[in-house]
Amino acid sequence: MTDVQSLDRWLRDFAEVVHDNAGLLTELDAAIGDADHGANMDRGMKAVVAALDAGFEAPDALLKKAGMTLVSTVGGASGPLYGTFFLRFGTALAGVTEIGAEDLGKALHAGVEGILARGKAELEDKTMYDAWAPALEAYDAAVADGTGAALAAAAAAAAKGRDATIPLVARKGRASYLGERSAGHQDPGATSTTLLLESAARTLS
Amino acid sequence: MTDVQSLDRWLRDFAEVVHDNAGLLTELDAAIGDADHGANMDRGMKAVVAALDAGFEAPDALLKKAGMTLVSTVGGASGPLYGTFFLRFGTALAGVTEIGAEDLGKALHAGVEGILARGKAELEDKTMYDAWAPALEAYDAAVADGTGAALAAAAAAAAKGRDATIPLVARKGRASYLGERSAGHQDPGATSTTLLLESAARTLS
Amino acid sequence: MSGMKKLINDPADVVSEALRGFEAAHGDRVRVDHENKIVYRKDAPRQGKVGLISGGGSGHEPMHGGLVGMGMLDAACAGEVFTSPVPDQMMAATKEVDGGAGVLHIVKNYTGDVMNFEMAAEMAAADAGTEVKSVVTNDDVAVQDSLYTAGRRGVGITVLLEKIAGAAAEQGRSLAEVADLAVKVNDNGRSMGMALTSCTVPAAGKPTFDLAENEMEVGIGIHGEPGRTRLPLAPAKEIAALLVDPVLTDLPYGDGDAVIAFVNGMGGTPLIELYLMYNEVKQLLDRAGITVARSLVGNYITSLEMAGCSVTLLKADDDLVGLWDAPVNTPGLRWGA
Amino acid sequence: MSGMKKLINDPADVVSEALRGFEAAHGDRVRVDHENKIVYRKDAPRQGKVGLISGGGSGHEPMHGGLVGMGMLDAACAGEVFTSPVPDQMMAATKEVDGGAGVLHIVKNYTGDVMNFEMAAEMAAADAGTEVKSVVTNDDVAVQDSLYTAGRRGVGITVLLEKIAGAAAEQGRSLAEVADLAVKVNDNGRSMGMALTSCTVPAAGKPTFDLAENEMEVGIGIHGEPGRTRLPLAPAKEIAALLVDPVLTDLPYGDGDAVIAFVNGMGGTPLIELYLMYNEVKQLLDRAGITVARSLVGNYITSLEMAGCSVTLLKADDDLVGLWDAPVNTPGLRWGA
Ligand SMILES: Nc1ncnc2c1ncn2[C@@H]1O[C@H](COP(=O)(O)OP(=O)(O)O)[C@@H](O)[C@H]1O
Ligand SMILES: Nc1ncnc2c1ncn2[C@@H]1O[C@H](COP(=O)(O)OP(=O)(O)O)[C@@H](O)[C@H]1O
Ligand SMILES: [Mg+2]
Ligand SMILES: [Mg+2]
Ligand SMILES: [Mg+2]
Ligand SMILES: [Mg+2]
Repeated sequence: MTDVQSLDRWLRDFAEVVHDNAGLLTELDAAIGDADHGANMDRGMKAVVAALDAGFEAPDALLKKAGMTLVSTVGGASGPLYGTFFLRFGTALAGVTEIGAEDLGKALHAGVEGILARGKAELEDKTMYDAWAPALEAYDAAVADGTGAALAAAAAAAAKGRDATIPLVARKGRASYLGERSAGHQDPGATSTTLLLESAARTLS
Repeated sequence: MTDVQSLDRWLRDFAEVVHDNAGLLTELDAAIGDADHGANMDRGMKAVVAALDAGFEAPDALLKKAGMTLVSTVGGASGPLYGTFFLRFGTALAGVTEIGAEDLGKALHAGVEGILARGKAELEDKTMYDAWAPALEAYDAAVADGTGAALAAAAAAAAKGRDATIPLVARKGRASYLGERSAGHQDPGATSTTLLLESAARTLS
Repeated sequence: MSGMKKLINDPADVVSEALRGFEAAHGDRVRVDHENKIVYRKDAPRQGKVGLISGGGSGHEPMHGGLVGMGMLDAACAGEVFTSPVPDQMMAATKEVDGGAGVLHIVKNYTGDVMNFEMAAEMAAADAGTEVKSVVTNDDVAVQDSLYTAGRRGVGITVLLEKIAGAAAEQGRSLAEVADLAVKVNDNGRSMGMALTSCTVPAAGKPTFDLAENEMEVGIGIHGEPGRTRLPLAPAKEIAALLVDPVLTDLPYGDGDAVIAFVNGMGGTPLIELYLMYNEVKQLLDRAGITVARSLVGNYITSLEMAGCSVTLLKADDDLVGLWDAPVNTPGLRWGA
Repeated sequence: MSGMKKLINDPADVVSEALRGFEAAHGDRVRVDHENKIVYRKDAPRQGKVGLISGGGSGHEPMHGGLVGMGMLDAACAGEVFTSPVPDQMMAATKEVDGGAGVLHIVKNYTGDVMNFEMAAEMAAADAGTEVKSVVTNDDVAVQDSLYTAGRRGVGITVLLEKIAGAAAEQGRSLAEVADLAVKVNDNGRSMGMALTSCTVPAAGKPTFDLAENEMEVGIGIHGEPGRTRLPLAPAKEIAALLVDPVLTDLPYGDGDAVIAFVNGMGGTPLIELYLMYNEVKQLLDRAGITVARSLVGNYITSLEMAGCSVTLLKADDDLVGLWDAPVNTPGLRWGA
């Protein structure tokens, strides 16, 4: 069962992972964007960790606070996108304290719908959605095996989706300005999304 | 005997030499100045050659025209200095058409006095005067052997003076701003002066 | 430190420290909310005047903070370097500059900027009931437009738009009128840019891309990103044609049109080269029968220390030229005051 | 092309082509004598007003051509890049701007500039009988002054002097008064500069010096020359101290003094860094008890595309501040008009 403690652990773990991978994320963004995705995510997750220190009783409050914090500190494309993800993710868990695999799945779907509502990405636009979409599918397929297994499947699928962004020509975000030249590079947002799900698979069960 | 034809040949020869050595002169100036001595001299001597095409009857008119042209086209420190040199050099030869070794020597002295009047350089200030001074001395010592021999001696002495600028700390011109850091570099103006005298030794006799 | 030669302290403090220096230098005309990283016109809000807000990532100076003042912006929200500001900033600025006549958001078309401004507008409407309109600039002809993509970038026209809309607001025009005018300026403006060098985002610590000594990037934006194509370095004359031709054909501008012509430096290119480029641009316009009603040459919408330039043309009628000529008093653009 | 990435055509044409672009962009305020490479205030000569002429090598833009106009210079003579102009130019300009009240030559202390201006003044006196006075700026504290050397370079103070003397001439002060004032400005001003990168003279085709990624040159002038010392790259805070300390001790400036503070970019350094530097400079001045009466931050006296900055302080009394505030309308500096 996922609860407010494990969510807290997840976000702290992700913050560390983002910090350790900030150079990588920025390098990927330098190739097809503006070289700030690592700094953006690192700044945002540091602020989230600081906000977590206040202590939260309920999962939805914690997740919405994380979302608000990301919206308020990240900026760029990833701020509203990850921010909206966590806001909707939290909203979907209102009233729940012990989160089962099914509920978690539904909330993940709600979060990703938020990303789509904000960013209007479609599959193969070469965005973080290319990691989220296969991840949700894999999660749903494995949900009967429990949260840990479903998240592990989701993380693995996200990694595949991330890798599959490499040959794509971007149609959304900054990378789209490069046209054909965006092909051959891995999308930074799909990379951070994969890190987020890998962190979840490690910390939630 | 030096006459208006041989002076014409000299300046045309020097123009070519300057053009071929513009890169070297600029490189020397880059080290302790502002990387323009080659371009300056090249621009000036091209203009002198164009002015020579008008044709001159008398040595003094030709030399004064060369001086005016240098003043009007070179700028920087070298423009007024070489310009004044040729103006005074020419003035000293007023009325002379067949110039003997003695007259040429006196005129060279007059020209260099012009350089001193303008630039107020002293020996070992690391300027073109460090090539001119030993050149005049050597010329005077060899004047009895005729123009050709005297100029050859002057050119050789100028080259020595030029080389002797290398260890000096500059006290005049741009190189002086570098203080101790100017030591270890050859002065560009002393280098162009040596080229001028070497050219004279080749073309005048 | 390899690859980064900058006059900075901790890369994380670049924006906040620059804003302190900016306020110290221009405290006669602006005030800065350092917590929210917002530059305000000193006498904001102006009662009865439409408030103009812009903002975006930092690293484009003088845009936007340097364009705050009489006759131009009322507030500019500064994001981190090349990172759009956050909704909280635009919300705070919207509230602060609302003089009762509504607020116009001037947004450059980048996914991040658009989303953050959108969230701010939603929140401001829900919250204080301030009337907010938005105009999104997208003048960059390097990017092919399409329904299925993020569309074109907002670049040079943003500077001209902020001047012209600012003058209209100063005249007392209504929010609807100022917003319509802003749309008109954007619709009549086109830009194209190129880079001779990359630039280094302070937090990244090394150049965003590598470019050989004999190469240039054509079709760049303003975030140090590579452009549409990499070409061999060329003389200014050819570069001018590479920039002007696609601009002229896109709108299209034609014989008899009058324009405001803007040759902009990317930050590391000195004025002597920008004037030389303007000479080339002017000759191309002469040849096309296009009159230059007004011109602007300088570093106004930059990409840190990137060397390069962009050309913006704005088809201009008498109204636009009149508004262009109206007094303006900002740190970055000033005349008639 | 190795080592030279510039928006130019033939290196030999850089100055003349840039002047054409400059005139096309600013023909409302200036006219250009292209043969002599002189930028004139459009309405020169002004009868009864002292004429102000400056000039120098090109590559320092906006100085001097961009400082021509109402309240500042009447003419600027442009030499080749980093090469002082020739006497013919200053003679022609002197004749042209003489409105009967005499002409002031503003000369930066470089051997070449001083000699060429001197020759021009001699010729102008012999020729037309125009009354000419000269002021030579030499504010650079990096260079030790001595009777036996070329002395200190003229750098940042030249910009402030041209503004202040220009305002005095505009007010109708006499040649003697304007010349005395110019000397006073120079005597009360001190500067120090540093470089993060070298620059490339177009005709030379490669950088004037090499500088490693972790090095900087301190005590530079404005001709891309190496400085007095090469030091490891340092944070802005330390660089500010390296520039401000020798300036403060040289005059000396002290507790209670008011200054005009000028943080100047060398051409390739973007505004965001210059404002950050100004923040550091301001703190150092605060600590020394020095009030900033007025400030100027930007690229005004540059060294082509060199990255770096200089700091100039001018001890200012009410007269100087009043003249600083007086209207000026040039392409590079404009307010109150
Ligand atoms: N419309 C969109 N929908 C979904 N994700 C997007 C969209 N636009 C951009 N992204 C994601 O955002 C990432 C870039 O984030 P970041 O670099 O932080 O912001 P910015 O592009 O504003 O600099 C991209 O790699 C991509 O995955
Ligand atoms: N006061 C002086 N007297 C004599 N020669 C000088 C003086 N100042 C400079 N020079 C000479 O001028 C040369 C530099 O010429 P150039 O590079 O063309 O001018 P600038 O220094 O103005 O760029 C120096 O190498 C030096 O020999
Ligand atoms: Mg990015
Ligand atoms: Mg030189
Ligand atoms: Mg960004
Ligand atoms: Mg020179």
